[in-house]
Formats: sequence, structure tokens, C-alpha cells
Amino acid sequence: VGVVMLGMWAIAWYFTTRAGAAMLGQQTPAVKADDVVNPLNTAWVLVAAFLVFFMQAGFMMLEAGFARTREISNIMLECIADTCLCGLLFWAFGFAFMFGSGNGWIGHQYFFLNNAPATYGSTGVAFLAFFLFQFAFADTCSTITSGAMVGRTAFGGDLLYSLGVSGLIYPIVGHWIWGPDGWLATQSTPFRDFAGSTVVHTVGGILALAGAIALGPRLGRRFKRDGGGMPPGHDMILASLGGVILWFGWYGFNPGSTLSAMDFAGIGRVATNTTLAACAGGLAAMFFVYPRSHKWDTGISINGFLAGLVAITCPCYWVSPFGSICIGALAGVIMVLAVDFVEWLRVDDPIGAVAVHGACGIFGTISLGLFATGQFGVPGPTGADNSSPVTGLFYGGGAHQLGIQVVGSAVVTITVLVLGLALMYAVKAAGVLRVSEDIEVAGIDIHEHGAPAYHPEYAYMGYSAIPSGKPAGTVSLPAGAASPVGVGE
Amino acid sequence: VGVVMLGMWAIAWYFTTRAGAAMLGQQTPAVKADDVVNPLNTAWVLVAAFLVFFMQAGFMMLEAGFARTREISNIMLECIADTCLCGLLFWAFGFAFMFGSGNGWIGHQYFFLNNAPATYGSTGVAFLAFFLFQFAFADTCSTITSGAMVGRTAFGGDLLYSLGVSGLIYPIVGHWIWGPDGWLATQSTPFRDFAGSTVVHTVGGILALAGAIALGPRLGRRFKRDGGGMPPGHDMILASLGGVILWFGWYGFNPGSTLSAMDFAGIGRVATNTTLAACAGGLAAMFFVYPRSHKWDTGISINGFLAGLVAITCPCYWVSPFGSICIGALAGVIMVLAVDFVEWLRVDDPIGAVAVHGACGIFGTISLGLFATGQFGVPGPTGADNSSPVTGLFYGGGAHQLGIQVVGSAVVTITVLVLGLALMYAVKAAGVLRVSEDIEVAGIDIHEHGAPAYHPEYAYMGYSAIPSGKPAGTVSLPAGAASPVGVGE
Amino acid sequence: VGVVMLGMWAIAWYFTTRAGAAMLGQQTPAVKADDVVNPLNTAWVLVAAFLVFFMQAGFMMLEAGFARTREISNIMLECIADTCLCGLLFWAFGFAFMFGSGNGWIGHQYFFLNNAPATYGSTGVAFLAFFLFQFAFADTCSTITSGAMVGRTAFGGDLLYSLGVSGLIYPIVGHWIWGPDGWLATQSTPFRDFAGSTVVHTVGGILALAGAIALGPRLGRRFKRDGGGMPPGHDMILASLGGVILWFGWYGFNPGSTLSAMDFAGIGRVATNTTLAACAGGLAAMFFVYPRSHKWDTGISINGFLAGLVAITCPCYWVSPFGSICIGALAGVIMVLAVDFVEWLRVDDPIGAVAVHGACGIFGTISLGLFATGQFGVPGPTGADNSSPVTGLFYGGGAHQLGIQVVGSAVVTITVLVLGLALMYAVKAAGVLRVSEDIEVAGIDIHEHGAPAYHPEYAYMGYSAIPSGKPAGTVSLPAGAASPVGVGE
Amino acid sequence: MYLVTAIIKPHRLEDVTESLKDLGVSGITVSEVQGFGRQRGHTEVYRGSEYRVDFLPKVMLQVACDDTAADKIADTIVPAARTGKIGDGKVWIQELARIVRVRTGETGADAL
Amino acid sequence: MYLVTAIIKPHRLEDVTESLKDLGVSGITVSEVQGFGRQRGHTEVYRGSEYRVDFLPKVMLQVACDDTAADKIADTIVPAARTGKIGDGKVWIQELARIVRVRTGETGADAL
Amino acid sequence: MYLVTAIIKPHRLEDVTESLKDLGVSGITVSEVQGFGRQRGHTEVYRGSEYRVDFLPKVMLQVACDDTAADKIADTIVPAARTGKIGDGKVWIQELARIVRVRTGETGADAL
Ligand SMILES: Nc1ncnc2c1ncn2[C@@H]1O[C@H](COP(=O)(O)OP(=O)(O)O)[C@@H](O)[C@H]1O
Ligand SMILES: Nc1ncnc2c1ncn2[C@@H]1O[C@H](COP(=O)(O)OP(=O)(O)O)[C@@H](O)[C@H]1O
Ligand SMILES: Nc1ncnc2c1ncn2[C@@H]1O[C@H](COP(=O)(O)OP(=O)(O)O)[C@@H](O)[C@H]1O
Repeated sequence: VGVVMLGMWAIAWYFTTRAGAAMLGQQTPAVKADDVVNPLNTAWVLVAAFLVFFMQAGFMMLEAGFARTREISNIMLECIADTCLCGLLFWAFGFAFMFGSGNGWIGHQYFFLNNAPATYGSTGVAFLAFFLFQFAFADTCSTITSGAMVGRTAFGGDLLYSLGVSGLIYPIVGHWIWGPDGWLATQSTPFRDFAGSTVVHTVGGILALAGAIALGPRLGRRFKRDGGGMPPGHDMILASLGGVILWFGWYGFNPGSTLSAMDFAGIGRVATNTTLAACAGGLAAMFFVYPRSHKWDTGISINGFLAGLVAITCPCYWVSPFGSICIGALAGVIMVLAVDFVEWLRVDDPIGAVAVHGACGIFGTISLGLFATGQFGVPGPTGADNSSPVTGLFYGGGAHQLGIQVVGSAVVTITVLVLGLALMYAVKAAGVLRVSEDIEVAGIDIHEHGAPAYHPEYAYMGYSAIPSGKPAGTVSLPAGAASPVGVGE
Repeated sequence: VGVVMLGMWAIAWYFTTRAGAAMLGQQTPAVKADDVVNPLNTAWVLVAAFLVFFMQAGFMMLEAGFARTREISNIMLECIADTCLCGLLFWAFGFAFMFGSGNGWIGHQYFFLNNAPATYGSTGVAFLAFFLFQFAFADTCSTITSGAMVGRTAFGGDLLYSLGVSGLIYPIVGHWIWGPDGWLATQSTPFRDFAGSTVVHTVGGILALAGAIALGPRLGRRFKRDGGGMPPGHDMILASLGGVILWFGWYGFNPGSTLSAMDFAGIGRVATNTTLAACAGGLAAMFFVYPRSHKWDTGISINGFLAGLVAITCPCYWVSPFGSICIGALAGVIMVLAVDFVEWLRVDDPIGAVAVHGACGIFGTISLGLFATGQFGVPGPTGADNSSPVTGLFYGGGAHQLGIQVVGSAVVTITVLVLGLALMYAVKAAGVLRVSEDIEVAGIDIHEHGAPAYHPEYAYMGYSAIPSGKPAGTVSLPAGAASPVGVGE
Repeated sequence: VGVVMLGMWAIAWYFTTRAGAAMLGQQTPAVKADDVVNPLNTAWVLVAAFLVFFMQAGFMMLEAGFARTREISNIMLECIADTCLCGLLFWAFGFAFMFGSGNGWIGHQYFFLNNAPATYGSTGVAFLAFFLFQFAFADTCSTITSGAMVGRTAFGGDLLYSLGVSGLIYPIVGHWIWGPDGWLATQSTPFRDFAGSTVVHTVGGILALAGAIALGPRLGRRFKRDGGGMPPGHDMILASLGGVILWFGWYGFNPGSTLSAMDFAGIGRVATNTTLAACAGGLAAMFFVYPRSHKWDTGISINGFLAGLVAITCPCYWVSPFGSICIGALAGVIMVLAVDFVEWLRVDDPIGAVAVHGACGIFGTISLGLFATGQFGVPGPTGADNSSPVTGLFYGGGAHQLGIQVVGSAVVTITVLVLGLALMYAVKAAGVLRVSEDIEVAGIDIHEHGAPAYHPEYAYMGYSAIPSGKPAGTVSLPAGAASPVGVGE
Repeated sequence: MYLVTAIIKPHRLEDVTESLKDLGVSGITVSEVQGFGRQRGHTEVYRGSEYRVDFLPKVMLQVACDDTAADKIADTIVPAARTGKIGDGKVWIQELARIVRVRTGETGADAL
Repeated sequence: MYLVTAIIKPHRLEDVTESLKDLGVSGITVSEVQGFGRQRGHTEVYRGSEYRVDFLPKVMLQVACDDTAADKIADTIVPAARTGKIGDGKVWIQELARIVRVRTGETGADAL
Repeated sequence: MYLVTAIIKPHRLEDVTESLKDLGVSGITVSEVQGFGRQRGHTEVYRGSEYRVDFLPKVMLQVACDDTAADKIADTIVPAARTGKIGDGKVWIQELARIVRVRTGETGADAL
């Protein structure tokens, strides 16, 4: 017995060394590892929310760059006012409709954020951090909508339809998919939309289509069929800046949608998939249009990587890097074809919102049913739960997931188109949707906002054009060689 | 034997505690949860610091957009040089004055960051991470100051007064409130300024006022009373971009000020409050000015959401989302009235720094005394400490907090105005504060910086204005309808 | 008794397992502190990767601002297409060459990211998060290269040489230094490059030099020696925005390179050192050129802080804040001298890539051998390992580190210059490197991309120049005083 | 030889050039100008305060032509540019002493 | 009918237009031009290197008027535009063969 | 007095001004214009669709001179501006009734 005891004391002594030391001598109240999980996940979601919010700057620059000089101050204020409005609406009832529990069709909990628990659902993310993240998503959707309505929408009309978009259509349709008890989310094989190809982009893009249809084209806009074309955007630098800011913001959009940094393999995978899809989309669009005009088209390449980003948004968690490249590349081509189709429909979409967000949102949603690898399930607060992985057609998962993706996407697309047209025509009926022709000729900025966006002081600019417009001439060129030809002159 | 068994039970029980669990079956040296707290908080503070730093880009774009073409290269370099200068000053003594312990009025520790401990105070945040975060704040303040002095300040004068602002006034006044032993921080009911409505914005805005007074208006600037008005900013796209970048950066400014991600409810709440105040401020300003001109004013709406952000900066930790909306909305209106007042004073503030940062900084500071809900105390490295919550008048907390907020704000405002005027007039006396009239007519960019900011090559631009300036005419319009009226022509 | 003991042992054993700990007082499956380390570090690396990616926007704006109107749409698409291409190349083999193990010269593991483990090496960072971070670095390098080739490189040629840069030269040379078994990394005194002064900046800057040499100057570009000079950049606002975005992105570049937030002292130190070097670099360059023209030069100041950032990139982990200031200041001066030298060489580098990234990359690499304080070793997943600290000449470390830094930098510089010239002349031989003179005169944007970057609608701009171009005149000035002199008129 | 100069509203340019092409005019030179006239300027709003804009954007066309064509060109421009609203602009005709085509050195009517 | 053309310094435009309004001039057309003359250009600095700028921004005014008014208009512009410093610019007068008001088709003096 | 007006290709401006300086011309006024002529415009591409651009950037020079110099100036501009390719532009000469130097009030040849 003594021996035994000695032995045990020895063991006890052994264990008390490191371990004992470990748990002793801590000044601050000891923290359990579990106490760190929610803060880490909340910090992750907040950083993601900030990035998603920053996408507003991206949309503003992209839309301004793709628009004409006369209509850009309007774009600035529309995006700002929609953001502000969206915040208040989402606080009041948008969030309640979307993320409160209720029935399969709509939530009715947390109006005005009342009775909010410390953390949302089982995410372990601070409730208000989750709210902010979702507000940023809602805001994105309403901005996409305004994208196709640039240049002729009365500002009052914009405020009015935004009420319907951010306050009703987006949160209610969103509830179906992301709500705790949404009917699409609770199917036996649930409809899956990881970060919102459907919830945000299809909805936004289809509402944009509805708006553009209800509005009609900008004054003087003639379509390809009629020997016209899209009037050139006034600033490709702004457009490019906007595009890259959007790409940057997408790193909040997709990786943040795990709502968990503890699923660290997941956030890494999502971030890389997002990137590769964008890369493939940009190149695909660029090379796909090259043969048409034998020009390297900057604008279409921007919309190309955006198309890739939109498409990967739904499947980003469940597909492989290779799958992401395929999805992105296809999206880049689909976007171009969708642009042609919208043009053929004689719908004036100045920034390509319908093609980029609508068409590629639908494609991305469906692509999950094809490319899901069957390795990954769902992220959770303490890590991934891959017990019930998602498998697509190409990975031997059969058509179950594909089926529900197609159905879900179709249902949402049709519903939103109907609701959107109803909303837009209602605003039109109220006579506040579109400005008068006189105002459009005068420039919507001057009339709605009191001044043009630009007030350059020409007398205080440098006229570098003229000296440096000249070839080196005598100095470094044979005299004859100095003579240029063709386009630039 | 029973004793022995008891002992063994004790041992068994002992090892089932987390220390025991911790030490088993881990390859890498075991990590204690406490070891993760400081890294998590430090990472949080650094990300926040990066965002606050990025606000420089926001200020630069906002100020450039609101300024005239002739004076914007000057704005760019002033912001860049002030940032660089501020970094070196804060390293040398600014941080020491502000965050070193000393007496209630000034700190004198950590000069040149000497004898810096591993972490700052009890925050558990790496010392140099905390330094960077505070540098970014100091930089913000000095940039705000230059905002009202745009267009006529000699660059040498700017460097000179910046020495005083970043090196002395900001850190010393800041010490009173944020220093370990600042006299305002150590009142029985401490003066509270969570993220700097007073420390950064009131100080910056009031210094801007002092600068604008000492300088006088830009050449040719006539005021409302004299039948003039603010000359239009030259680029509302830049201004809008700047505004949104600032909003984005504010997500570092406010949530980062918890210095702790472990207080995960806190960072979520702060981020959401910040957002809702901005939303309310933007809408309030937009609707408040609408009746004046029946225009939707882009510029004032930008300053509106900035006003909301400035105001919520102090109370963001202690108020409710609803309170934040009230504070933001009031700030939006106060900003507009303050702009009118500054105009009435015949003070030329090209970007509205005095109204946005000065007036709304004061209001925000006071609003804490009204809207604090009495639920929240202070954040701490391992979580919130709500043992002594802050309660405002409207939540039954009586006037204690309100009183100290009013006193603190008033003391700081008056002190800074006096110091600021002394500093600016001193620089003026040295004859380097303002450029000559000839230089102003020539354009400050050309004279101080050697070239205008813009050198467009007109010969290489597309003249889309002309074709697309035309209404659809014959194609889609009755001939008569094509004739426009009024403003635009 | 024995039975009893056995039973107790069983119990003791049972409870010491994870399961035991789990079932004691924890709702969610218990998390061990170690389980939080990889998520925290992965989240840190991802946020850093996002910031590094965002540097693309910085480069695009900086290059566009420093370029002429005729060649900026080209810059936009080059940066976008290079990014997309780089992503696919790095996925296919770039990452394999650089970070796969193989031999000292090249890696051959992880082609197409096959057989990737959960985390990369011993970093504990999710493999795909590490991939994304490294992709962003590779992308930076290829963008730097294109910087000196602005305005005359055919787009097809750009795609071609980018294949060689992103696909071969960068990853292979990078493998020597950052590869698991790179020959420079495995010296007895290892060559150290914390965040890539050599790997990214020297390589990028030297490739830029090779490209600019192979291309020759832009048409009409005359050099200082020939009585000419750099044609002015067309927009200093864009350039400044780009510069500040780059500074912001550098906070991912350097602090992220710890690959560990657990080394929280390290990330704080790196972030502060990075900042102080930038501050010193900006001021040093500004004051160093002032005497030349008595102008405060905005463009050179931007390149000044960028020079400081490039130089500190290598030593940022091992030097003190004071050392960082010295390094930054020296870099600011070296950059200016390097610009003069490049100009003297009659090499046309429109954005100063060779001086900023090439020269300062080399200097920064060497500076480690001088300024390393001997306190810091290497970061690790659970914290810093300072067991074998790095010491420079000025801190009594003798010339060991200095020697290897000089050797490593020289070897890389020469190799890359040779490979770069070979690559660029190969593309030139293929006849696709440079556009024809006619195209340059016409404007590369119009010819390669089908349209100019800008399509302003002059008829819809405000002409504020004219009213506000006038001095206050009668109102606030003596009549005579209104007459300006000199430059502006 | 004559030079016909027209100041018109920007959005009328396309119609005017079309009708000049139909008339067989071989070339036109256009520039952006700002006009002040009976059509007073307007008030713009910026950050809550108003300011007057006296000058409105107009487009100036210049067409060189031979003696016979001048009036025809003017009479073509006027209806094409007309909106009937104030601010439609002016057309005036000046005599040219000489005209040369840079490319060929041709002068007079051949230069057109 | 005459056309008075003036090249002036940009910041003098406001005074010049004011005094023309006082004179009762009914309309003015203004454009942004760049001038080279006795007033040499200046040197600008960009990223440490200098470059010459030959052309300086000027404003060109054009005023059509009837025969009697031309000299009066010129004599009004000259003092209003004068700063006394080199580079003040020029005023010249050309004869017009014909002038039409687009809106009404009125010609001659009525067109003004 | 005469006014020589030239419409040229932008990148020829530097050569033209150089040769005018050599000729001893004391001043030039330049403006940015857009030209339409025998040299048809071109097609641009934007986001996959094409659109026509009728007008091409040109530069307009105006040189006031005394009676004797006009032809010499025109004959100097023409070769300097010539590339031989279509679109080189035009030079025309108008008579001036009067010219004044704003700074001094000098008129006629002294004003130049
Ligand atoms: N006397 C003038 N000289 C030169 N340009 C004039 C003159 N009068 C009018 N214009 C130009 O014609 C434009 C229209 O003239 P305005 O008087 O406003 O309308 P309308 O010609 O219909 O009476 C003005 O904006 C100006 O550019
Ligand atoms: N001969 C000329 N022809 C056309 N424009 C001229 C001529 N001389 C001068 N100018 C214009 O007048 C402006 C001022 O002329 P300048 O000789 O510099 O000063 P000043 O008229 O005071 O002698 C020039 O910038 C140019 O625009
Ligand atoms: N009849 C005209 N009136 C005014 N400007 C003209 C006329 N014809 C040509 N131009 C100007 O001259 C430029 C060149 O003329 P164009 O006919 O294209 O080439 P070229 O002069 O070599 O025949 C045109 O772009 C236009 O600006």
C-alpha cells in the first residue's frame, strides 16, 4: 500500500509540475478557452462587416465611372441615402422580418432590435455584430438595384422604392433562405446559398431589371439593334477603382459568412475560392470579347471579375479551388452573353447590374449543385461540421442538391421579378419614378441635386496635353516617322 | 486506506480541472487560454489602428473634393506631411505627454518610447500596437485642423502649426481625459469620452476654427451676409469617396477603442451604434436642408453622416441603438445650423470642419450625459466590467454625468480655442501663416508645390458630351419634346 | 484495495482525457486553448492578405496619377489582368515552385494545390489562407514590374512577360529565400528578408528596370541630360490616394508576415516600425528635394514614404523604432538619388518603380545587417522565439548578418536583372513588347483598349473656374492689389 | 470665301451636324464655349448655400465655305439648332481673305 | 455688324463682364484658351524635375455688336481687363457680313 | 491687320509654335477644338459595344499680325503642321478692323 501510495504521490508530483505551474500564478482572472471563441468569431464577423460596408465605396465608384458626367452626383447621393435609409429600416423591421423566427415565410421577432439576446442564435456571435454584418448585406442589395436605374430615376422615387427593397422584398425573401425557419432552408435537402448569390445578388439584379424596365431607357439611348450602343462611361479610372474595392470588400462578404474564424480551414478555403473565381472571371470575359473588336476591353474585364465574384458567392464554401476557377470562368462568359441579351431586350442598364448580379447570381446558385465536392458541411462556432457534406452532380452527389438549387433560384427569381415590377410600377404610377425629359437634358445632377458633380477651374490646370502630345521628333526620331495615322488624330 | 483513497480522489478531481486537461495530448507547448487574450486584443487594436490610419485617405479625398482645383495638391501634401510629422512627434514626446503618467495635466514617461513595457497599462495590448492606434488618432486631429485652413495657408506655416497641434496641444489636452492620471479622467464622476468626440474632434474642430479666424477668408470668398457663398467644391465624387472612406475608418475609431475584442458584446454594440448614428445624421441633414432649395444636397448629406459619426464617438459604448439614432439625427441638424453660424461669422471653412468636428464633437460629448442607458460600464481585457454603469439624464441617472460632460467639454473647448488662437497668431506673426494675394490668384498649388494637381491631355480624351448630350430625338421622341428648358442649357 | 485503486485509476484516467474535461461544466463541446491558436493566426493572416490585395488599388491609382491621360485605361487593365493571371499561375505552379519543398533552387510540391495539408508547414495557418497571402505578394511583384513600363507596352506583351514574372522568376527566386529549403534561407547565418524587401520589391524593381531598358523611353520623352524631364503625371489626387492606399495595405504586408498574431509583441512592433519608416521617408524626400526648386514636391514626397515602406519591409521585425526612423529617412534620400540616376541612364520609368522598389529594396535588405538590435529572433505560431536573435553591425553583432544580406541582395539583384533582360528581350524579339509609334501618338488607350479612359461631358460640368477665379476685388481689396503676378496667369 | 460661326445649345449639335452633312458640307470645327445672354444663368446649390452661374454651356461651330454657300449653311443651321426657347444662340458670317488646306497646300475653294 | 474679340487674364473676366453688362451688352460668348506672348511661360516642377510651360491660361470673349458699338465695347473691355502687368492680352475687331438669332431668325441688329 | 487661324493636329503644335517663334511672331492664342472633315472619325469600344466618334481632337491657333505678315505666317504654319495624312487641317486668314493691346492701349501694329 505504501508503495502504491508513493507511486501515486510520485504521479501526483509529476502532474503538479507543469500543469500545476500552468494553472497557478495568473494575475487576471483565469480565462477558459471557450470564453475566447465568441470574441474571436465576433471580431471576425465585425471585420468582415466593415469590409462589406466598404463595398459601398466600390459600388459608388464603379457606377460613377460607368455613368455619364451629368448623372453622377445623383449616384453618390442615392448610394449614401440608400445606405442611411437601409440602416434605419433594418433596425426597425428589416432584420426582424429576415432573421427573427416566425414562420417559413417571414420572421417577426426583434423589431427595433427589442429583446435581443447576447449572441445571435447558436452562432456565438454578438447579436449587434451579426446585425451589422447583415445590414451591410442588405445595403449591398439595395445599391445593386439602383445600379441599373442610373441617370433617369427621380431622387424621391429612389427613396420610395428603396423602402420597398430594403424594408420588405429583400428581408422577406431572405428569410426564406437564411431565416431560422425559412421554408427553403428547411427542405429535406436544404437550398444552400452560402454568402448570397441568390439572397443578395439575384434579388438585387432582378430588382434592377424590374426598375430598368419600369423606367425605360435614358433619353437618347439607342440600342445595338437600333444601331446604337451603351454611351461610354465617363471615367474608367473610377470604374476600375470601384471594381477593385468591391473585390476587396468581397473578402468580408464570403469569408465572413462562416460567422466563425474557428472554422479556420473554412475561411481560408472560402477566401481562396473567391479569389480564383474572380481571376478566372476577369480573364474569361476579357478573352471572350476580344475577338469581337480586337480590343482589350477594360470595362468588360471589370464586370468579368465581378461576375466571377457573384457566382462564387453561393458555392464558395463547398467547392474546390479548381471548381472555383471553372465557376468563375463560366460566369465571365455568361455575364457577356447576358449583357447582349439585356441590350437586345432594349433595357438600359448603365452599369450591367442585371448581367453581373442577376444572371451570374442565378448561375452561381445552380453551380453549387454541380461543383460541390462532398467534403464540406457547415461551419460552426467552434469549427466545421462536415458530418453531412454537400455533394454536387459532378462529384457523384446526384441531382438532389442541383434540383433544389434550381428550384430555389427559379422561385426567388420569379417572385422577385413580380414583386419588383409591382413595386416599380406602383412608384411610377405615383408619378415620382422618373424625371422629366427636360430635366434629363438639363442633367439630373443639376436639377435634382442643384449642381453638377464637377466644377473644374480650367484656369488652374496644367495643359500638359499639348507639349507632351508631340512625338520626340528631331531628337529621337527620323523626321518622317513622326507622322501618326489613324484613330487618335 | 480511506484517507489514501480520499487523497487519490482529490488528485483525480484535481486533474480533471482544465489545467489537467490542458497538459495532456498536445504536441506544441500547451497554450493557456490567457495566453490568447492579449494576442486577440492586440490584433483587434491593430486592425482598428489600420482602419483609423486609412481615414487619412478619406480626409484627403473629402477635402480635395470640397476644395477648388487650384488648392488640392496642397491638401494632398499637407495631409501626407502632417501624418509623417505627427508620427515622429508622437514617437518623440507626443505619446509621452499624453499617455505617460505624470500629473493631472501632462505625462512625462516613455519619451522616444523609452522604457516601454510589453503591454500598455492594464490593457494587455502590446505597447507598440497601442502606440500605433493612438498615433492614428493624433494624426486624425491634426488633419481636421488643416481642413478649415485650405487654400491660403503657406506650407511652411502648416508645418509650423502642426508642430504645435500634434506635438503639444492635442497630447496635453488628451492627457487630461485619456492619460493614466488625467484630471478630467480622475473626477469622482469621471468625464467620459469613449473614442474621442472631445479629445479628437472637438480639439481638431476648434483648432480649425482658430486657424480659419487667424487666416481670414480665401481671396474673393464672399459670405452669405454679403450676397456670396461657399465656392463649389470641384469634385463631388472625390468628396463622396472620402466621406465613405471616413465612415469605414470609423469602424476602427470607435469599436477599436474598447482596446479589447474579449468584450465582444461591446464591440458589436459600438459598431452598430456608430452605424445607426451615421445613418440618422445623413438623412437628418439631407431632409433638413431640402426645404431651403428644394434640392437633394449631396455635400451636406456627406457632412451629415460625418456629423452623426463625430457625435456618436463619445457615447457609442454606453447608449442604445435607439439612442444612437437620436444622437445622430440631432447631430445632422446641429451641423447644418453650425455651418450657417460659421458662415454668419464670416469664417471661411472650406470643408465644414468646424461645424462637423467642433460643434458635433461638443454635442456628442454632452449627449452621453443624456442618453447613457445605465447598463454599461467599461471594457476590460477579458471582457466588459459593468459593475459601475454610466447612466444619463433620460435614463434616470440624474445630472451627474451630464454635468461633468458639460464642464469637461466647455473647459476643453475654451482652453483649445485660446491655445489655438495663440498658436495660429504666433505663426501669423512669424509671417509664414498665409500666402500672398498674388500666390492665391496664381493658385497655391502652382506656387507652393510647383505645379497644378491636374495635367489632363485633352487631345486624348473622348468627347462623349456631344453625341450623347442629345435627346433621342426622331427615334424615340416626338420632335417637339426634344426641346429642353431651364437650367442645363 | 487494488481493485479500488484500479477503479480509481480508471476514473482518474477517464477524467484526464478531453472528454472528461468536456463534460465538466461546459455547454458547448469544450475547446482547448490550442484549438484557438490556429484560427486566430489564420484570421490574422487572412486580414493581412486582404490588405495586401487591396494594394492593387493603390498601385493602380498611383500609376494612373503619375501617368499621362492617354495611357491610363491601359494601366487599369494591366493591373487587373496581371492580378487575374497571377492568381491562376500561382495556383497552378507558382506556389509549388516557391513554397513546395524540393531543393535549394526550386520547389516541386503542391502543383495545382494538390495534396495540400490542413495547415502550411509548422505555421498552423490554414493552407489556403497562407496561399492567398502569398498570392497577394506575388501579385504585388508583377504590378511593380509593369510600373516602369507604362505607356508603351503592348497589352499582349504585358500578358506574355507577366507569365514569366509571376510564373517563373518571382516564385523561383522567392524559393531561395522563403522556400522551406531555399539555399539562401538555409545558410549557417541565414539570409533574412522578413516581409520581402528583396523577394518582392528588389525583384519587382529590377524587373521593372529590365523592362524599361528593353522598351526604351516613351515617344517624345526627353531626359534631363537632353534638356527634358519626366512628363507631369495627369492627376496628383489619384497619385496621393494610391500612395495612402499602399501605406494602408503595407499594414497587411509587414505585420501579416509574422504569420502569427500570437506573437503579439511582434505584430505591434512591426506595425509601428513600418509606420515610422514611412513617416521618416516622406519627410526626408520632401526636405531633400526642396532646395532644388524651392517647391514642396507632392509627387516626390509620396515616393518618399513609399521608399521608407519598401526599405523597412525586410528589417521591420528586428529593428527598433529609432532604427526604423533612420532606415526610412535614408531610404527617402536614396530614392531621390536613384531617380536622378535612372534619369541619367536615360531610362524612362514613369512612376519611379526602379528607384522606389529596386534601390530601396536593396538598401532595406542591407540595413538589417546594420540596425538589427539583437533582441528578436523569429515569430512562431504560439509566440516569438527569441532564442537566436538577429544582431546587426551597429548593435555589436559584427558583420555576419550584414555580409549575408549584402551577398543575398547582390545575388538576387544580378540574377533577376539577367533573367529579366532575357525575358523582356525575348518578348521584344517576338515583336509584341512595344506598340508602334503611330499607336503611341494616337494614345495607347484608344488603340489597345478601344477608348480613352475619360469621356467627360463638358456641357454638364460647372464652370466654377471663372467666377471664383477672381480676387475679392472691390469688396475686400484695394483696387491695385487685385493685380496678380507671375506664374498663374 | 466665308466663315460661318454658330453658337448653339450643346444638345442640338448632333442635329445640326447631320443637316450640314446632308447639305454636303465637307468639314466643321467645333468648340466648347460658355454663353451669357438674354437667357440668364441659373442658381446652383452647394452644401446648403446658393450661388449664381452666369454662363451656360454652348457649342460653337465654325464652317469655312465658298461665297455661294455661306447663306445656305446659315439657313440650314438656324432651323436645326432651334428649340424655340430663349438661349438658342446666334449664327454669324465673316469674310475670309484666304484659306489653305494644310495637307496639300491647295487654296480657295479647293481647300474645302 | 462687328465682332469684338478679347483675350484677357482669367481672373479679370468677372470685372469685364460686369462692365459690359453696365454698357448694356446683351450677350457674350466666352471660351478657355491658352496664350503665348511677350509674357513668357513659367517652369513647373514634377517629382524633382522641372519642365517649361509655354502657354498660360487666358479667356477669350467674343461680342457681336452693331457698327456703332464696336469701339465702345473695346474701350470698355480694355480698362476693365487691365492689370498693367505683361500678359494682359489683346482686343481685336472684325467685320461681320451677317448675323442671325437662331430662336427667331431675326437678322442684323435685331439679332443681338 | 489680319488674323491667321489654323486648325491642326494636336501633336504638331510644338513644331508649329517653334517655327512661328523663329519667324518672330510675338504671340499666339491656342484653343482645343474638335474637328469633323474628310478624315472620318473612328469607332470606339466600350464594354463590348461599339460607338462612332465623329469628332477628332484638333488644336486651333490664332495669330494676329500686320498686313505684310499674314501670308508669311500661313506659309510657315502649313509645312510645319503637315503630316501628309488626311486630317491635317486648314489655315485661313481674316481681316481685322482694329487691334488693341490691353496693357498699354496701343493699337495697330504696336499692339502686337
Ligand atoms: N452679342 C453677342 N455676342 C456674342 N455672343 C452672343 C451675343 N448674344 C448672345 N450670344 C450667345 O448666344 C447665346 C444665346 O443668346 P441669348 O441672348 O441667351 O438667347 P437668344 O439668342 O435666344 O436671344 C448666348 O449664351 C451667347 O453665347
Ligand atoms: N499676335 C497675337 N495673336 C494672337 N494672340 C496674341 C498675340 N499676341 C498676344 N496674344 C495673346 O495675348 C496674350 C498676352 O499677350 P502678351 O504679349 O503676353 O502680353 P501683352 O499683351 O501684355 O504684351 C497672349 O497670352 C496671347 O494669348
Ligand atoms: N469647311 C471647314 N470649315 C471649318 N473647319 C474645317 C473645314 N474643313 C475641315 N475643317 C477642319 O480641318 C480638319 C481637317 O480637315 P479634313 O477634311 O479632315 O482633312 P484635310 O484638311 O486633310 O482634307 C477637320 O477636322 C476640321 O477641324
